[in-house]
Amino acid sequence: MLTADRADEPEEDIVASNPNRSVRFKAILSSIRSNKGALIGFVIVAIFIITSIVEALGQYFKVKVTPYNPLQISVGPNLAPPSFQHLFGTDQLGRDVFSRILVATPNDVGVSLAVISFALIVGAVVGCYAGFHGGLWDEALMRITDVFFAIPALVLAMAIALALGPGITNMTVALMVIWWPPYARLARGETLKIAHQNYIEAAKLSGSGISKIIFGHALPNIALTLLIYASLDVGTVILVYAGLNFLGLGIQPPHPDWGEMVSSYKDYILTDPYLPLFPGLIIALGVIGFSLLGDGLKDTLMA
Amino acid sequence: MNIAGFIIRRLLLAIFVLLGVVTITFILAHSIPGNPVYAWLGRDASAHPALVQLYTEKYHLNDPLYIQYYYYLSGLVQGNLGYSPAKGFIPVTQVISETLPYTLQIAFFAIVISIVLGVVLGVLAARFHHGPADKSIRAFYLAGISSPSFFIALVLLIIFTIFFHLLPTGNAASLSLAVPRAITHIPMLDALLEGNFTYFFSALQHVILPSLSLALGTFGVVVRVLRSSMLDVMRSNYVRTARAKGLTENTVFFKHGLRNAMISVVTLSSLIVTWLITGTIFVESIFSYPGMGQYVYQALLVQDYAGILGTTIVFAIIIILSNLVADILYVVVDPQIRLG
Amino acid sequence: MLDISDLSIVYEQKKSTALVLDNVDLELDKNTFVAVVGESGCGKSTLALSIIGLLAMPPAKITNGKIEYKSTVLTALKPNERRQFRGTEIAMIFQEPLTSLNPVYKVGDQIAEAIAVREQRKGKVKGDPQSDVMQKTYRVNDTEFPSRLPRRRGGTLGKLLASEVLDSLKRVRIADPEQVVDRYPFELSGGMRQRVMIAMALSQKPALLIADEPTTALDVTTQAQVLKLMKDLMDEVNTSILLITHDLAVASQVADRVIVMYAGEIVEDSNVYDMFKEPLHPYTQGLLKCIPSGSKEKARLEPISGTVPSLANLPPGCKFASRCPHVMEICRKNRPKLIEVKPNHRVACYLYGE
Amino acid sequence: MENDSTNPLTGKNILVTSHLKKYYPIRRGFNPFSRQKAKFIHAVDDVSITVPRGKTLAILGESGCGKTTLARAITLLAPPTSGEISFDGKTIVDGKKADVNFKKLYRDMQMVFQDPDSSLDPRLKVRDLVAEPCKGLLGVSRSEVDAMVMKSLKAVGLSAEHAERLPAQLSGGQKQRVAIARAVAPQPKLVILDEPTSALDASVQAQILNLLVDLQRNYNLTYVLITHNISVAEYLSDLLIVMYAGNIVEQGPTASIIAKPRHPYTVTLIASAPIPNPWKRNLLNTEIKGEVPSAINPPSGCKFNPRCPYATGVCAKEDPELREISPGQFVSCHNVEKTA
Repeated sequence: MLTADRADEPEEDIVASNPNRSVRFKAILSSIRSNKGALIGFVIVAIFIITSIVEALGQYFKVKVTPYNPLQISVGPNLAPPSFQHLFGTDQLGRDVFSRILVATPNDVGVSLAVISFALIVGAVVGCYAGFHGGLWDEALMRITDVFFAIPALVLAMAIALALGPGITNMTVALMVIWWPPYARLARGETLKIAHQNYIEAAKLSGSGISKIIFGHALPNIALTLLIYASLDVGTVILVYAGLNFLGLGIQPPHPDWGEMVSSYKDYILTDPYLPLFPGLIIALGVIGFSLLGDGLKDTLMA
Repeated sequence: MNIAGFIIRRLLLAIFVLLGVVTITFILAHSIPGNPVYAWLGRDASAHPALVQLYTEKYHLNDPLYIQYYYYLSGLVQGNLGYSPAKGFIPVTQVISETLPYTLQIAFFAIVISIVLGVVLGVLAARFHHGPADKSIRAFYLAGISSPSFFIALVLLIIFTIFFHLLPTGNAASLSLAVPRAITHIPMLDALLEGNFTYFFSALQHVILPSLSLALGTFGVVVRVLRSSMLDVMRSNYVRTARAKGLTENTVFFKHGLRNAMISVVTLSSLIVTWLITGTIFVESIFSYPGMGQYVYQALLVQDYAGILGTTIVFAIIIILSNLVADILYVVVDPQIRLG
Repeated sequence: MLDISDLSIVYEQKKSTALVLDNVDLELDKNTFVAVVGESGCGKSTLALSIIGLLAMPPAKITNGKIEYKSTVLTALKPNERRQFRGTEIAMIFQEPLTSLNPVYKVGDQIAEAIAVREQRKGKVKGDPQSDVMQKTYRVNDTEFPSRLPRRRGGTLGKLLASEVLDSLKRVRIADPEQVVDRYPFELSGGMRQRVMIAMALSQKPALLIADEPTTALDVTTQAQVLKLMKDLMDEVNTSILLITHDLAVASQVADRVIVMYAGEIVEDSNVYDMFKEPLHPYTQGLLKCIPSGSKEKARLEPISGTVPSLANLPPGCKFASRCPHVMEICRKNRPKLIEVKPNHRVACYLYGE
Repeated sequence: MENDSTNPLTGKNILVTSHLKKYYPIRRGFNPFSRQKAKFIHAVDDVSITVPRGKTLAILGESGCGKTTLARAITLLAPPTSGEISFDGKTIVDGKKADVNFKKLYRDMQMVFQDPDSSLDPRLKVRDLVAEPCKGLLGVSRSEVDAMVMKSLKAVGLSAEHAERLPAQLSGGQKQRVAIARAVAPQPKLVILDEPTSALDASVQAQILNLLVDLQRNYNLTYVLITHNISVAEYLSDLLIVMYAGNIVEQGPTASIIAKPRHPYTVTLIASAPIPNPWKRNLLNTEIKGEVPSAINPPSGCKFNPRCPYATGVCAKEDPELREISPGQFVSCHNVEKTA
């Protein structure tokens, strides 16, 4: 039905839409505003990002931005239930759980965004190049990604972590190494789609070389698809990173992390079930935020 | 392209991919500073200098890398994945063969639950899209896919075991029951074959929570993809043709829409398997289920490197096999691939 | 047979409302080949979809008028009652023959499904199909009967279907119909697919077949074959054809009557010979002058100047006024009505009366 | 066609191709047990054309006849498999090798594509689209580029105001004007028009055709027009080539072919083209058999023989040569006297 509708839609209002980039950015913002899910996601993501910036600055300048010192024991009674003094209660050592969750935010959000940005950039360039070049490069890329697809990200990250040793930097590197292949694959597919578009041929006839075509025509035109995929994917990185921390491969105690907190508090589940639940809920909330935002962007921009 | 040719091609590809996986684990094993035997033996290696000496010679670790690669490969082919310090230095292959069947049990039920739940809810969401049913289904699956599987497992544990005492946890079946005689080596299947229903039902009770925790984290992927591809299909020209024929909306939806939309769900199946398999690491350790996932967790705690690399290869084999099944299923549902 | 009176349809978009059909007034008779001609965006596809009842509402909305088929007001029916007219009374084929056939079912099964719909309705509907009773019967017995495709051709129904499917393929002059029934759509060429679409539509014995640009995606020689087939079949199966096309030349070759649309309105309507002997509306005249004939050395083309007005922001007067070489004072103020200026020749233009 | 057609260096002919072939390999599934030979699609099979300066040569044919492949081979977007191409007195392709300075070549040879939606990068403004070939090919200063952009926009009937728009803000006709402006901006000698009006409405098509005629006169352009539309070919071209299944079946002056087509396929093609005349329903009065053959397994001998009303035994065996049957008109048919 849509094709017929479109065929019959008049060529009106052509001038009114999208004159340039800044207006296009405004259009994205307005489409977020009109989509309830995207708006909720946007708000959640904004809260997480602002919190992590504030926390990171606070840690850098050694300013106290948490209600309590997250590492200090016995700021309250041990295993206190949630209250106004301790929003999420205290743990077995009497540390404030809320402060610990806050201080872990820049770690989790930062690692996820760094991994996604790396994967996006490397994947886009590699995939686009392979898509255009074809032949051996393309074949090599496809086979490498085949191999990476066969190993679960978490398991490979575990193995790399054991080889390099645990820690935030090593975990980030491990995740970056395994995260780019799907992006390369996606970029390659999208490139193949637009490679048949005549504007690529027209660019060749205009004397543009392959790098000019990749950076001038191909990447800008596949960027939106990749960005939307990436925004939906941030949640997955958060989940996998939380899993690695749960397994004790990420940040090392006494520094807190969401996944690590769930892991170390899970033994108190019989007596104080809220202890592992709060960090778990925070992880879920972050992932939901990015999912809603990504879904909303997909709905409004791809339609 | 005929089906046989297609499957042969896929098999060759699978072997190639497996070789790639093995190469990666080889590189990882050798990227440990110092003698890779430390990786093979774990951190207890230093306590056993004689063993280190033995393995260094046996695997030619002082020789060039390509010779080591050859011995690594031949060791793998013979089923030698090293010895597991986490399990008192018994061979990793033995640990895997004891624990894998339990993981397969969980994975099987998890796949069934997540596909059934995913397809039913996906169809409902697409049929009543933008309605209240669609919105509540969306909230439900978003909560599911956004929660780490260890979190879902903890929540289920609290609800079903601690508050309501509904389902047992710990172990694969009641410990008072004898494990059935190994026929297929998968205990629940063996119990059925033997007619040992007491064991089967006990095992079923123990398997529900772990597999439900896994399924709740993955069914959302099915819902999401099925819903959106269903909506796409319902806008397609052939659905318009079906409507023009005068078919009822239900016939159009199920016969012309769903069949085509299911193709995209098939492509998802390997992704789902990957997620489920990864999830067993958390879920089994939380429910103390004696599967391979729990072994991975134990191996991590003591840095049992041989165990980690061995299970990595097994995980990869499972995923490669599930990809193969997905490819074959794809051929079955899409005549264009079958005949084109 | 079909009577459309004062039909107006708007597309409601977020920011604007476009009037895609503007007071369309049209009667179709039995056994005629009518072509609706117009350029993209003139509303011809919307008209076709609204007749068969497949227009997506929203965004489309009927603001005025009605469509009446054999004394039933289609536009007043509920969706489920409306469906009973699709296929067996009014059938439709579409522009893209590949995407219009379901890729996962064999073409024979897809035709069988159409025949099954017809058989089911024949069995259940008694009495005068125009009476109210029929509508009630329809409503009561609303379960669709083959819930799945009759894939195995056994049983009475199966045998009936199998022979009818073959007949319908033979009717559209497909070579090797026995083989084609077991083919999937992607195994057939574009021309074959469009023949299958026609076979499927005609197997339901509709009184009206709407063909929405059925040959636009086809090659010239295949287009000729398909158009010829449609023309031949019209008499064979006793149906009317409403051909939607952007090509005046195609219309002149096959149609008995031609309707020219512009910006959501019918501007001219007459039998094909009068239309091409003496086109009355300046738009029709302009369109004919646009068709290149002969070489550039002989004559320069005379394109219609300007562009179609935005349907969301229409001028008060005649929609063609800004492009019309004969524009007058009144054209910019009032909108001309479609009136019969000669026997069976209607035109909406102030050059002719009023 | 002309006496000097064998000698491209006399300067009368801007483009000469001889025995041009373009084969595409068919990608089949990799099957190590298959003994099938590699197959090729003979998209363009032994095509020799000559384009005189300042004239328009139309290549007419149905989809899959190889006309677009021919255009892509000439522009070296898809370099030919074998054969020679001479352009503007220089050999650009000799046998298999294409050894050419692309910037120099494209300065003189440009192309207008069928669908302006796909040939204009949706993210660039009209100004940047038209400037791209000037910058890429000519190496002139920024202000000169601006001047050239404005000049060619003016030449196609667009104003400075259009320069700041994106393609999505233009109507179909305006988009095609931009595509033409872009092609003529570097002031080429030859422009290849690939179905320049087939995506446009009739009234817009007339505007574009007039524009093309004006540009040719003002800039002394040579056109190679690829089209399936006989009336467009008749209107624009001086010389006509009719292609069928990768071969030239008829070539000569447009007027004489349209007036008296001699190849049975040309006869069919012209008879099936609808003309706006209800008293002359040629389309309903011609008998047309069959459809365009598959490019993978074309019929032997003359490729039109299974559909040809005049086919004799020899037609299925021997591929007919192009023969001159009247001054300048060449036909490849064994039984050409039957259509006289």
